[in-house]
Amino acid sequence: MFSFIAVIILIGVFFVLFRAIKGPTIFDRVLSVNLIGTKAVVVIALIGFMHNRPEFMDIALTYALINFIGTIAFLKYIEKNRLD
Amino acid sequence: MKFILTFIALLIFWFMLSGHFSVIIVTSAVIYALIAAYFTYNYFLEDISFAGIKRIFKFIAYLPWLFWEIIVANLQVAYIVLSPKMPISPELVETETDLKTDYGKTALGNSITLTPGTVTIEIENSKILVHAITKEHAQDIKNKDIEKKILRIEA
Amino acid sequence: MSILDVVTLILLLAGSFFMLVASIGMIRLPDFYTRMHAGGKADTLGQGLIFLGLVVYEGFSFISLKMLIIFVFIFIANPTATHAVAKAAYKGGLKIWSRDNNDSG
Amino acid sequence: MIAVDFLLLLLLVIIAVAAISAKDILTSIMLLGSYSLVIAMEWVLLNAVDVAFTEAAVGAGISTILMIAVLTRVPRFEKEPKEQKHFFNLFNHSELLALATVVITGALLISGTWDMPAFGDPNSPANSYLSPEYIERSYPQTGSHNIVTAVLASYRGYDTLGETTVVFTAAICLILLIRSYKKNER
Repeated sequence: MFSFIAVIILIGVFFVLFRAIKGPTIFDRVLSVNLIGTKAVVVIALIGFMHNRPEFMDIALTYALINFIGTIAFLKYIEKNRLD
Repeated sequence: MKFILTFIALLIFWFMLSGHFSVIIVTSAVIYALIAAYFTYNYFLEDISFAGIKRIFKFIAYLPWLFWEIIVANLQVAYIVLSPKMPISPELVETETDLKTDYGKTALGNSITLTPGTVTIEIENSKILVHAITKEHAQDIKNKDIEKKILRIEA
Repeated sequence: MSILDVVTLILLLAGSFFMLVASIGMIRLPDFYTRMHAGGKADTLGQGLIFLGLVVYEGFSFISLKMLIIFVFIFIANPTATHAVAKAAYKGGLKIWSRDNNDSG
Repeated sequence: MIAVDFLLLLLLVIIAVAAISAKDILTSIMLLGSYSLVIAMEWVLLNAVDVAFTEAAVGAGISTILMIAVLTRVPRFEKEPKEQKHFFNLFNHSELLALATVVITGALLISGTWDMPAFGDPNSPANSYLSPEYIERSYPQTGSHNIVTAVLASYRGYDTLGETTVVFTAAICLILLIRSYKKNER
């Protein structure tokens, strides 16, 4: 059951990746990478349940946090051309 | 006061994540929460007033309506994406808001993004710029339904 | 199959359906701002439903508490990230797409 | 399960090729960020939670931000090559040599895996006597509940010491490189 759902989401990742590679503007790419990150959070949670080891939720939580910070860092660079 | 509240919030978050209560872990939790609170208490918790508790309950009462709107919004996005002709006519809408606090503006922006057919692009002082996916949704934003609900929470 | 398993399965299938819709929308929609609708809404609800399904499957425990934290965080962070990207794109001078001048696709 | 594995590996290859061939370096950095997300999913699938955790913190988080910090000081777009290569000129001699090297190395590596025991085989040497040994003795010998920590910090202590020295030196170099732009320039 969980691996079936994970496969569906990974097929979705392929579509999003297509947009990340082709994307006419840089903002399309940022949005796509953000979506890949959110899908990765879900897949890691699902894999934890596939192995009957739901302690993996810690990694999913870390990823949810890091993904948000990464997106903001990309945007800050694009807007201001610097990070501080 | 702000410092102590931040410290308590961080400590509660630590114990929610770790779930262990041995001596070493509790000590290190207190130390790390102190360090983190020292660095962050200025960014966290803008205004503390005990009228805020009432607002939290009002906000919780607002959530079911929001969740229903989110489901409607998603069914609509699914319909737009999966229908072969793509019935869209995007438009930018600009409106004013009467909300005062930053929390209220954040809640409004996120609610607009999650409800049907509209995404917040910019909130600057009291101006909101919204991207609506069809003309009807642009009209909905001008009617300010969401804003009235959040104004009632803020009051 | 108990009733909880059925609820879990329904929530997981609905969630993965919405996430797939978000991905297809990323390909099919014509410009950045409309893609944002797919990415901002469908993906948020899809993730939320999947985590809700996993919470139902797990029952009441520490793990489900963590998943509820992720659930709340998603509903705050995902629209905020979408809004941040949109603001950057608007400031960067990206024009919106309409039926009349469909050159930016 | 196998389908998930296959899809993840396919994703890895596609992302790697796209990251190399992108002209915009910012795009390459973004694709590398998603590369480390995908490879962390693979680590989780292989039950290597510690590695996945490190990948989450270092690969997706810190190294992305460090690379952007470097990008603020170098040009963002790759230079166009001077003359456009004709199709028949595409493979000149040095590129053929590189291709041959890569193919031969890959073939050697793959042929090396034929003698390995099957993945998760309970009768393989590692699983039949090495793992039980560690499981039994690591706590009385090192006092650490976590076996991976015991192996890394005690049995392989000198190795880890060397590794941390390298990482520490790299961190100091990065601090020296990045901190100067607050005072001098801009």
